[in-house]
Amino acid sequence: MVAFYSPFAIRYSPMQIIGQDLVCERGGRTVFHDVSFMVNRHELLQLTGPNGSGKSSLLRMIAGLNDPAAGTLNLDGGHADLTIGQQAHLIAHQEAVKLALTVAENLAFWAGFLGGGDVGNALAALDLTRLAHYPAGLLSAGQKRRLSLARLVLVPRLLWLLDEPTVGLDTASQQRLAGMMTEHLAKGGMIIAATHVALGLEPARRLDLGPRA
Amino acid sequence: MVAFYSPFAIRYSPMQIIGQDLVCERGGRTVFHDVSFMVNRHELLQLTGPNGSGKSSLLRMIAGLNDPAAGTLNLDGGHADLTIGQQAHLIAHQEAVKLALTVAENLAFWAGFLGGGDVGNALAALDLTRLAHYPAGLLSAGQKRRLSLARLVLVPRLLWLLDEPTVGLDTASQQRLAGMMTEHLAKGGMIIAATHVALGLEPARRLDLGPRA
Amino acid sequence: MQTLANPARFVGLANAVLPFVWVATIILFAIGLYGAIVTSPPDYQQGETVRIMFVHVPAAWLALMVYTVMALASAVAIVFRHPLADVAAKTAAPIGATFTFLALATGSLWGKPMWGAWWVWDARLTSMFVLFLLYIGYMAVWQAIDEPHRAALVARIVALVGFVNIPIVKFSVTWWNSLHQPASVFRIDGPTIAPSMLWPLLVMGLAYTLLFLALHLVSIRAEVTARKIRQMRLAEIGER
Amino acid sequence: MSLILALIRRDLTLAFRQGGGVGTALGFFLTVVVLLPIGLGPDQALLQRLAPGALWIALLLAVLLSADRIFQQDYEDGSLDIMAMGPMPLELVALAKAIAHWLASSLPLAVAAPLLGFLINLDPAAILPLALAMGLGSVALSLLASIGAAVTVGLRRGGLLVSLLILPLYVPVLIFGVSASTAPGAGPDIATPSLLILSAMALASLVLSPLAAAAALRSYLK
Amino acid sequence: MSLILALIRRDLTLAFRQGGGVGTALGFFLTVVVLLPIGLGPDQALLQRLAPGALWIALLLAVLLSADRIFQQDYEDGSLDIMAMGPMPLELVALAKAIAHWLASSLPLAVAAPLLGFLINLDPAAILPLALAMGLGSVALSLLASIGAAVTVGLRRGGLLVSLLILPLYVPVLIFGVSASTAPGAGPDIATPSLLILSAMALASLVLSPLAAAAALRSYLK
Ligand code: HEM
Ligand SMILES: Nc1ncnc2c1ncn2[C@@H]1O[C@H](COP(=O)(O)OP(=O)(O)OP(=O)(O)O)[C@@H](O)[C@H]1O
Ligand SMILES: Nc1ncnc2c1ncn2[C@@H]1O[C@H](COP(=O)(O)OP(=O)(O)OP(=O)(O)O)[C@@H](O)[C@H]1O
Ligand SMILES: [Mg+2]
Ligand SMILES: [Mg+2]
Repeated sequence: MVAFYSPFAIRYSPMQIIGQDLVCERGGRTVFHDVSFMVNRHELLQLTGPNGSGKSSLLRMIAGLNDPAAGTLNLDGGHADLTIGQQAHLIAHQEAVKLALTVAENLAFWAGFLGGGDVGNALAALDLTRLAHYPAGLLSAGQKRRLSLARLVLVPRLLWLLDEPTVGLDTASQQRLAGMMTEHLAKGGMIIAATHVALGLEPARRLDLGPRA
Repeated sequence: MVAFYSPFAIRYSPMQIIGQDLVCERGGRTVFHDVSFMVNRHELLQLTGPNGSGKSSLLRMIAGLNDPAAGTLNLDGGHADLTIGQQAHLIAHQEAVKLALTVAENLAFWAGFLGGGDVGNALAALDLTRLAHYPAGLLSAGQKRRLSLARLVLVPRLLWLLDEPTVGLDTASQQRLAGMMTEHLAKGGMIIAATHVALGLEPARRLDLGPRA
Repeated sequence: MQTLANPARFVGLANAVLPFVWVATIILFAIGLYGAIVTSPPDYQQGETVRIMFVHVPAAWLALMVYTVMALASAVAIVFRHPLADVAAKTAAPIGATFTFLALATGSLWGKPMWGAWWVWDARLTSMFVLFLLYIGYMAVWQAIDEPHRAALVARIVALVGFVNIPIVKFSVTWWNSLHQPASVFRIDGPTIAPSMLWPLLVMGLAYTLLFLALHLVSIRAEVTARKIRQMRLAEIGER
Repeated sequence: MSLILALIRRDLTLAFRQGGGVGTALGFFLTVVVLLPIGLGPDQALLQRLAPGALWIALLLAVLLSADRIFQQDYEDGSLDIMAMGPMPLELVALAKAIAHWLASSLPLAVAAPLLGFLINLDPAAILPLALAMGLGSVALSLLASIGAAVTVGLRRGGLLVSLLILPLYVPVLIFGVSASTAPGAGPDIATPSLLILSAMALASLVLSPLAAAAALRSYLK
Repeated sequence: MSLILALIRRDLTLAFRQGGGVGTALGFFLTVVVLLPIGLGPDQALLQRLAPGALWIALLLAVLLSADRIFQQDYEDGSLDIMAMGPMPLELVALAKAIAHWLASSLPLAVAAPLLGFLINLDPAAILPLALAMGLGSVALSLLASIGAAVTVGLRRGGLLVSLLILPLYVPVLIFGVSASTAPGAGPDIATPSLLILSAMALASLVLSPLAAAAALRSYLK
């Protein structure tokens, strides 16, 4: 079963994600073109750019949900049998939270589906333990966002694709997220994060998607 | 028809919104209690507090959408025949944008429903003119947020209730929003804004909803 | 009013009254059944099957009455915002649905010898069936909305809107020509039924009513307790 | 008044732009009409007798199917919050949206039904009474559906619950609708009283539905 | 395999928690069964003849009504994106969700139908064949519905479009379902071949539906 692999198994081997000359088309319109980037292990790539410049589109493209209109995307040194998406977490604007399930049930499902993980641990990491048996439909905006972020801790994956991850988080949670990211990088993970605000840790690389307003 | 009134007609008369000993209950649980505040004309009240402390709930309460479990809410010196909600704009997490309509059609509908307003003007204020005939379903997260904020400019109203208004906005738009807020206050308006980040202008008053996490 | 307004007081009151209600229910059933089975004669047309009447008719009456109670309680809840009124309406529904089912089932049993079919789609039967559906729908609303407060607001509307059906059930036999018996007890010109059958029927009606009262009190009490527990659990989560 | 019109106009635009509105409603209707002879057997005379009833049932189901979302989207995207704050009473909002639903979904069906009738051997003499009865009945159907839609707006899978709640209210409409749709001379002349009762039901729901729907909506906005 | 089970378990939990799942589906079914005699007239013999067909049509519509959201919610809240990235092929996701739909919505209906049959004078001898045919047929219905649900998942008002797309696929199920549901001896013995054909259809849709549904879903995620 492909689900049970350890993303950090080959700990010291180098890995990189390389995007070359990527072109994104959405609804028949070119959103960006000739975007190239590279991320190594231990590195955070921070995506910036005005609204509509294609940050979310690029993250989805890396996750394998959109096909690039041109250009190539490769994970060198990664798990050969898996797509990039299968080695990545995507935290998008939509939170993938089931309102009718409790907080714990939401995570338990993803743990089962994504191949095992410690729910209690993930809840604690985002200070949701107290809300574990609360229906997710009753959560506030920031609490729901935290539930979505808990997936990062739940199942270890090599690459984190974060689309404006700090949105709605209170100060304490922003710091907690920054801590999680630092730790992930330290373990040898990679992060690509789109954001309009500071993330609380210094990115190793930056990519600005240009001048569109 | 109540819709056509000028919120700034009685320009120099004093007005205040006063909330006293408000108690908020949601789902049978007390979210906050004994919250009191006051906002005068020309003033911005900044609501802060950790996730789940009840910022969004308080804004909805002021808008008249939730009933307070106890306490009173008054707009002294306001339009006597109108509820507070009818003199206020609420920009909430949900954006009230119809994805099947174009950007301009969305605003045109609200202009008609809320009692007249200049669509072109509102589009320009949020730099959406270029996207006017674009279906709102194709907008990026920040663009959609801007469309929602355009309602503020579209129809003049005395009180702005803003729930994390900067979420998703790029730097230029954040500045534009700060400019709009400054102008609204200068004209004699009032603003109550919940936020976890800096808004780009100094609040006259602050209300912290306490220690809940 | 103030006494009843307090759910805790109500529970006390219910505890005090319930034993008497139960005893009265049992006695009335005993008398009613004695009259129904022993003293009342077999019908000259229907023979012994007429005895189904003593189960069927009171059940049908109660089906209508309980919905009326529900609608009234909902109206009270809207006007006076009395928390117990919603509980009363909510807990009446399953009991009313049971009576409705009983009326449907016994009527159907009775229909086979009388009309030669278990079921016909005439106005009385159809509207009664619709009543059953309304009970189910009303209960589904409570079940579908997690928050009791919100569920109450919605359920009130459903109960009141559905009340339209009650006069339709009651007068369906008058308005449309129907296979079903027209009213013979509660009519303006007095009952048209033999006294030897009438009194056991009325006693049974009373017994059913008391049975409803007893069951209703029990389930209101249970609901009040359940809410208290829920409140405590939520407060526990809310403790931060 | 202009606010009501603005709302109706918007809802019509949305109905026509999303998922085809009228087109898909008609399609569904057509398909039900096709299924009936398959399910019930191809006997001509029988079909002719069943035609008005079958058309009415199809109309009812189609309205119901399209109705469960009268308020859903506006509730989910926050538009309803703003409408509840705005200058127009929520009762009028509910009324306007029910009218828009009638114009976009029910009325086209009521117009098309008699024409589709030929597929299932509708008696030509019954076309006019059927059209009249459906025109009137569909008003009541849309308005009653708006109650159901409002009552279930906060529920994720309200689609079926709405049927359960509203179908009982539809039963009288169906009964009188079918009896008003018989060809003249086909039975005792009950068409006219039935038509009158249908009108009464349409009027009553015109008054009561907005009240009930607005009350239900308010309880969800709380 | 455990992933499939996790998904099925979740979908069942959601179905039971939201809007009552089985309960409301049954309610709808019940109500359609009520409408038919009202619309078509209370003639006993006629109803008995029409009963199996009417029950089948009701089953079809109930499945259809509950089906349009098999993928909708997961699409809207982003869960489907994550599933598409995840370790399980989208085909299996589609299959698991169709199975969950069958368990939560179609199967209970297929079990209840013969019991409700007595309301419309179903011939008691027809109960067993009907139950068998519906048990088999409902598999095909749920799976085919999942295609329709996937094809319309990105559309806001897919509810009617899905009917339009899927009803044609349902027609063969209906034809053979009805003919498999006749009481033994009521006609030439076509029940057994019809049952075989129904099984074949269930199997075919078991293989083809997940492929079609996954392809449709992928095109929306793009
Ligand atoms: C499933 C089938 C039936 C249903 C749903 C049904 C329903 C009802 C209802 C709702 C009432 C109460 C009427 C009122 O309070 O005005 C009633 C009363 C009654 N039913 Fe039935 N019924 C059914 C079958 C029958 C049959 C087969 C008989 C006998 C031939 C019968 C005889 C009566 C009588 C005698 C009354 C009392 C009428 C009166 O005194 O007001 N019912 N039934
Ligand atoms: N489904 C879609 N179909 C067609 N065009 C789309 C679609 N989604 C987004 N777009 C367009 O693609 C462009 C990029 O969108 P994207 O969401 O990637 O921007 P972004 O950089 O994430 O912006 P933001 O900072 O506002 O989130 C936008 O101009 C948008 O209008
Ligand atoms: N519909 C609801 N029913 C019951 N409880 C709710 C509901 N909505 C929110 N709550 C609860 O009310 C509390 C306050 O929520 P609210 O959305 O007002 O918080 P907030 O301060 O805006 O948080 P955030 O910063 O995350 O947006 C939360 O604990 C939440 O769980
Ligand atoms: Mg984005
Ligand atoms: Mg909030």
